[in-house]
Amino acid sequence: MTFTTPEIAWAPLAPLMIVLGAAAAAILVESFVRAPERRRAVQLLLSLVALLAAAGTAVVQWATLDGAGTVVLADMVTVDRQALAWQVLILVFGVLGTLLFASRTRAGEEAFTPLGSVAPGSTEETLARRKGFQVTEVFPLALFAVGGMMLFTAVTDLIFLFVALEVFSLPLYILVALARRRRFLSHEGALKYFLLGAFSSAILLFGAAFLYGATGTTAYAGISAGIATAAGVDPLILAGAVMVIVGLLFKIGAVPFHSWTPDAYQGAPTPVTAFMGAATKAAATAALLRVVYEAFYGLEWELSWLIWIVAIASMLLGTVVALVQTDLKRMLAYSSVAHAGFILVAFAGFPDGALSALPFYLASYGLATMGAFAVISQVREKAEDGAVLGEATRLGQWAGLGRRSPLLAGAMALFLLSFAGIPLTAGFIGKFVAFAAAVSEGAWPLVLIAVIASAAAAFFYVRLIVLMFLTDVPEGQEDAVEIEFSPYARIVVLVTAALVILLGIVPGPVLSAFENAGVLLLGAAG
Amino acid sequence: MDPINFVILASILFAIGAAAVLLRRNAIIAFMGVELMLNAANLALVAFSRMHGEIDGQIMAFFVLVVAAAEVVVGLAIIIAVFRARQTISLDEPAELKG
Amino acid sequence: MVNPVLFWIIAAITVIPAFSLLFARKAVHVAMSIVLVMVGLAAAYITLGAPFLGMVQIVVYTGAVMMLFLFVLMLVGVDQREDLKETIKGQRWIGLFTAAGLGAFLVSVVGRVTVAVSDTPVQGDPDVVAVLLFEKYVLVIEVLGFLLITAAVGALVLTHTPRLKPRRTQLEVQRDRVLAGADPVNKPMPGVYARHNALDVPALDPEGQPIDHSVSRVLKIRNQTQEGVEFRAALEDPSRKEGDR
Amino acid sequence: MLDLTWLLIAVPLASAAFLLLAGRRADAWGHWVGVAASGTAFLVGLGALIQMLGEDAHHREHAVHLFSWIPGGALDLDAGLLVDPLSMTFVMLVTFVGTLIHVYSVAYMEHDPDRRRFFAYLNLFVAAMLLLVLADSYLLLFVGWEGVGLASYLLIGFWNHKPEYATAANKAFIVNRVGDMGLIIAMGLMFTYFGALDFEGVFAAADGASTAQLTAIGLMLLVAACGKSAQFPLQSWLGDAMAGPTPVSALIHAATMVTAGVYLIVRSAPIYAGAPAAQTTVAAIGAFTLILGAVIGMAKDDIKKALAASTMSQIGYMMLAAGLGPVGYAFAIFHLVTHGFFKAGMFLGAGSVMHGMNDQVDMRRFGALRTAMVTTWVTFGLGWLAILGVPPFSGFWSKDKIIEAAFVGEGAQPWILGGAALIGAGLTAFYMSRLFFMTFHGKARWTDDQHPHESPALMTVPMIILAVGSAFLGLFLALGDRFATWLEPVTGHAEHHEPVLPIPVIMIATLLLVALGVWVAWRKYGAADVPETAPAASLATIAARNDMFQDSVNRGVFERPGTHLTRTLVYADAALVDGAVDKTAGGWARTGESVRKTQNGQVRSYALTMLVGLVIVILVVVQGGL
Repeated sequence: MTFTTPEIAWAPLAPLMIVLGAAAAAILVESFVRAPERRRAVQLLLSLVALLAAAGTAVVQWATLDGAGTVVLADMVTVDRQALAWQVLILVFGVLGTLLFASRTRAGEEAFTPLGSVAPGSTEETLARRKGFQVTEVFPLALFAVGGMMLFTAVTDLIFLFVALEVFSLPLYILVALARRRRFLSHEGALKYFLLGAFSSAILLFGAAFLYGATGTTAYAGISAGIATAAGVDPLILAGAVMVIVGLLFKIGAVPFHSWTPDAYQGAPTPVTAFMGAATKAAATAALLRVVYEAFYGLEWELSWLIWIVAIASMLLGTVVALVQTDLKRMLAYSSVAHAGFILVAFAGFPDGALSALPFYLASYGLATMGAFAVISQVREKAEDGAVLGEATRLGQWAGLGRRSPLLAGAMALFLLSFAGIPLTAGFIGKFVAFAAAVSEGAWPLVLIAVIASAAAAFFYVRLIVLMFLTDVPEGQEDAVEIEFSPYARIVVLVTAALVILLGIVPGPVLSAFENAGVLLLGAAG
Repeated sequence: MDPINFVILASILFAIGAAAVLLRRNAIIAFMGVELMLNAANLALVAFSRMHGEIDGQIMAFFVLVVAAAEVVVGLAIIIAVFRARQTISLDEPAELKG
Repeated sequence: MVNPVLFWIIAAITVIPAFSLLFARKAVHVAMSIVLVMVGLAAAYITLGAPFLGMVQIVVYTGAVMMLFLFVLMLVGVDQREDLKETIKGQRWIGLFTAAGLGAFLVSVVGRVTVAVSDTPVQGDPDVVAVLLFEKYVLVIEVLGFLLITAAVGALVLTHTPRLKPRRTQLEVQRDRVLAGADPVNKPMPGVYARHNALDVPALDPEGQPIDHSVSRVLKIRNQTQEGVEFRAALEDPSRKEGDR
Repeated sequence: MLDLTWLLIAVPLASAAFLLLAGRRADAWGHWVGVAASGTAFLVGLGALIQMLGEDAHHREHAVHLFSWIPGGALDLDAGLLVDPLSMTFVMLVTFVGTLIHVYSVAYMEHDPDRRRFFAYLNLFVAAMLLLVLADSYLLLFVGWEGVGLASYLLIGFWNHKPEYATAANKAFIVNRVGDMGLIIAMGLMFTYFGALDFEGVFAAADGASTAQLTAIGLMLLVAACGKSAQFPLQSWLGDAMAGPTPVSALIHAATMVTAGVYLIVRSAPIYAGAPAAQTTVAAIGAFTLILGAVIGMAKDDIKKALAASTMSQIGYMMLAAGLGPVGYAFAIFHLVTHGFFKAGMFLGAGSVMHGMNDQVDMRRFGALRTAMVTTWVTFGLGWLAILGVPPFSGFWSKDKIIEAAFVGEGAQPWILGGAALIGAGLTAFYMSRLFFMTFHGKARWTDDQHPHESPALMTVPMIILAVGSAFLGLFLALGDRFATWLEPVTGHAEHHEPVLPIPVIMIATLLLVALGVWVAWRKYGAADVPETAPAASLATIAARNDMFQDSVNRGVFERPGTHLTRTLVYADAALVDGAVDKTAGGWARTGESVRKTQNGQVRSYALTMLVGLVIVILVVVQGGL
């Protein structure tokens, strides 16, 4: 065998390399900058610079893209406008998430435990807290996750898909376990998330093996060609395709692969929940779009069963269970399950429009999610002695928030209305374009269910708005809740609120940008 | 004998691994079940690789090996963290997040 | 094509130990069985023309991954037995049924298809694998590097405890001991030089007083001590010399 | 001025944003900013109207392009305004009445610490309402539609210190959501069938569409209209919405927002033109609601709820007219405008009464207020005459025309619709007179701590202006068919049809029924004493209490069937509609609770769920796909 140095088009991978390179550099920072406070500052700066630089590079690439895009190294990675659009979206979530990671309470507490390895409630924990320990590794871990997600949106090979899935999942498993308060819940969430995540990725891998067996390749293009030509292996292809899609549906959080969502959302530190909720769903949707449109497009009729069943189940279950939730983070988790269903609606019939509608949908959903959790991170329980505790996530604790902090409550109401798809918010346009895509392929019964589900979903969003604005603080509870002021979190609230309104009123420019993204370089869809 | 039989073997191992996740309370054993599922996928990949007369499948199995090793490290770290907090590795015990 | 005898041997040493995952009580037994499964899989790889992968499987899985599992098992208590009684209603039967159903279905799917078998098997020797790894799959290799960093960092974050208190010197330890009122050197040994060397007789201090705590606590509880009766008597009445007895 | 119509929306919206963000320091003068914003909108609208009047009748339709809204893809939609006589009519109504109510609110809300917020919401409402009527596409209309819903919701629950008010706000929201679903589904159908959502595109495509398609769209639009305009069976929220401050009831729940459904139907005329079945349904719903509202009005003792029932009934007239097609469109809008004036005026009058009576709303506690509140009495009285349809006051010109139009047609339809409209007129006369006499005439039934007094000028002046409008606007607009001609470019020219009865007969019958209603009401509530507590439910007791054999006409014509019908309908209203809402909500919650149990916290159960899911989908796909 002779070895020929592979030709790799590095330039299209620049944003990815910036992020992953910065993550590796940040690990070095961990070893060489000893003082926690300085290390934190360096990490934050490094993360923000890397993410913004990567976003800038991606935008420049968008502007100067040669033709439809570039295929890097024998079908492994495809960088086209679709990938760039998603990457920019994930980078935006990354920047906002990093700001949330860095936000602190007035008392100088961040959301993460001072030391992940000590038992909750032990003297060591107290000692570590007193000594000002900080797990600044969360920043590089977040960078790794962002890098993995960016890769996830661009890979065009099932094995690389599996690797990218793990690259972004592993940091998330760790991050979920690092909450400062309620660490038992945090551990529990991480354990569940990890075990089920590993379970689902094994399913995905087995599906990939089947597809490899049926078509002799793991490249999307090859699979697509294989589906068209291969004879006698149909069951293998179908079973493999279903298992791969199930692996991705797990990450999207669609029923019945959703069970991890509420537990991980509730257990994780709120900034991680925000980042995870927004970015994971976006990355998984991007990967699902790509694998469906580039590899499984020929299976449209067979897979439509799967899409319909899962979409309907997700919308109904997410909505119905969210109605009876009493914990805010859990309620939003179930709402995310319902949103997974709405996302899948756009897949019905594999319309071309989904390629441009879903990036917008996920942008609107992700921004509102980020903003909502940023608001949650600002509403804290207060002990009798005036010490500020963890987030007040019981719904009842939000009663009368509109009087205490009209701006925070107003922003929250805006995000909730956006989730509900009320006009003049980004969520309305998002739902509109997503459902319009499905209607264009004649999937109107599904859209009808989606419309009914989103109307029903409005109930529990509105219930919180009523609680915030139309209910008084319960007697004797006036001092039980404290409004925190963390500049970084406030910035996130402000930016996301502004974007949600902006995208709701003048979505034009962004929509047309995504319209350009709606062409896949290797699309079997054409 | 047709190498496809190894794929059948892989399917059986996959199902056993999945059953372990469903049935075992011990987190480490459940996790070993996941490892078995990954290895089953590897066996299928290698068998198909042999059938297609190319070694791409083996390379993929190689990658899976590395990924699985990394996953084991993180998984066991989480299990240890849970053990330190609760003094148990039973999966049934941490069940406060529900509903 | 594969030797059927070899196949059945491999099938036996993979599937049978694998069932320990479901039915063995002790986690260590499960781990050792899985080691056997991994070796069986390595044998399968070698049979299927992947000798390098087979070796790597043994090194990585039996040598590293399963050892790591055993290590953690030691950490959490190696002799933990698990009660196999099911606590969640219906979980066992539905679970077994579903898993068996999935297995049966996958087997039927595989059985239904015919995949052509290549007549020119390629041996996955290291040189062949290396070239492919670093030509076509070089990007994956590079990304895997980041995965391994993540894993290492993650493990450290979740398990490594740095020194929380400064290391104390011997001097500090001794000073604290003395300040706390402990004996400056050692606890005095029981027995009296040249008179008694029994463990049940308290030592005497320079003033001739018996030192009670020099006798083992256990003996006191059992009421088997001498409590230095005679020495106390001598102290109370200086006229009575020890030698008088 | 027409190019500046975007200011109509922008100015109140900016003012609302300013007031919400300004904080406490704007408390002292913020309300005047709100008044100024509304006033500015009125002036802009007036300028546009004058310019439009100067134009040739066939060039009065102007499209104002704002920006590209949803570009590309399956649907290319711009945000734009459609300024034509129909939308101008609404602009003038909304801004004029709106500004008056803003002024009124300055005094009415004087002692409320949150007055600034109140004005912010009012401005928000004005902006949203104007967006609704000016939008040039169904989608943009929907934005305004939701906007008015939101503003109404915020204003109903404005006094949030009372829990039942929050409940009322919630109920309004939920019922409106049902209506919204209708609009969303209608849009989905338009998009599916025609691939367009702008009025121009949809109406162009409607020409070639099948009757079935148009009927489906028309029915869904009707559902939307019923939700917004409190028509049967989605009427229940309007009464509860009276929990909001009275100026809100006047502006939103009488004059403007609740009439949006009528606007939607009239605007969608080209769709209904191809869907006679849907059109008839509109008329039937309108006719039924006008009777239902009137009957409910007879049973209510709460002055605001009685007025709300009256609103429901009057909108029933408008829907009836809109359901008659081109013959009725102009009269529907005409009645909408006159109703906007007299009903807003009466609500303000009710507010003035409450203002002087320590927020008492029970009419059985009023009486003989004409001496204490002369201005209120006179202005309210003009509104009363107007709604009765007494010539030459406004209501006569609009309502009589609707009754006449209802008698046009063939077969049984004109008799049913016309009959309903005719009887409705009599019922209206009865319950409105009952309300008027109970409040202003008879004996004083105040409690000791009440000292009725006239309201300040800031409140009475808007009432006077609206009263003048109630009196003469109808005559002014009806002369020479001015209003119908003005709307003709939008509603289309109506061929003249003869009603099944001669017009003078209808007119005389109407007036006779009205006179009868007034006379009965006078006998029962003006001349006789009104018990301070409502009579018990049993028919016999009522009859006994009301001098059983004295007034056989009363009992025979109104009371017995009236009471039965009233109680049945009110009961059905409470039990069926509210019950349906509650039951549905309860059912969802129960389902949620049971599904929630599957999330039992056990990770092994979760894995089992996933695996079962996998087996199901893989079986379905692989077996189904082969």
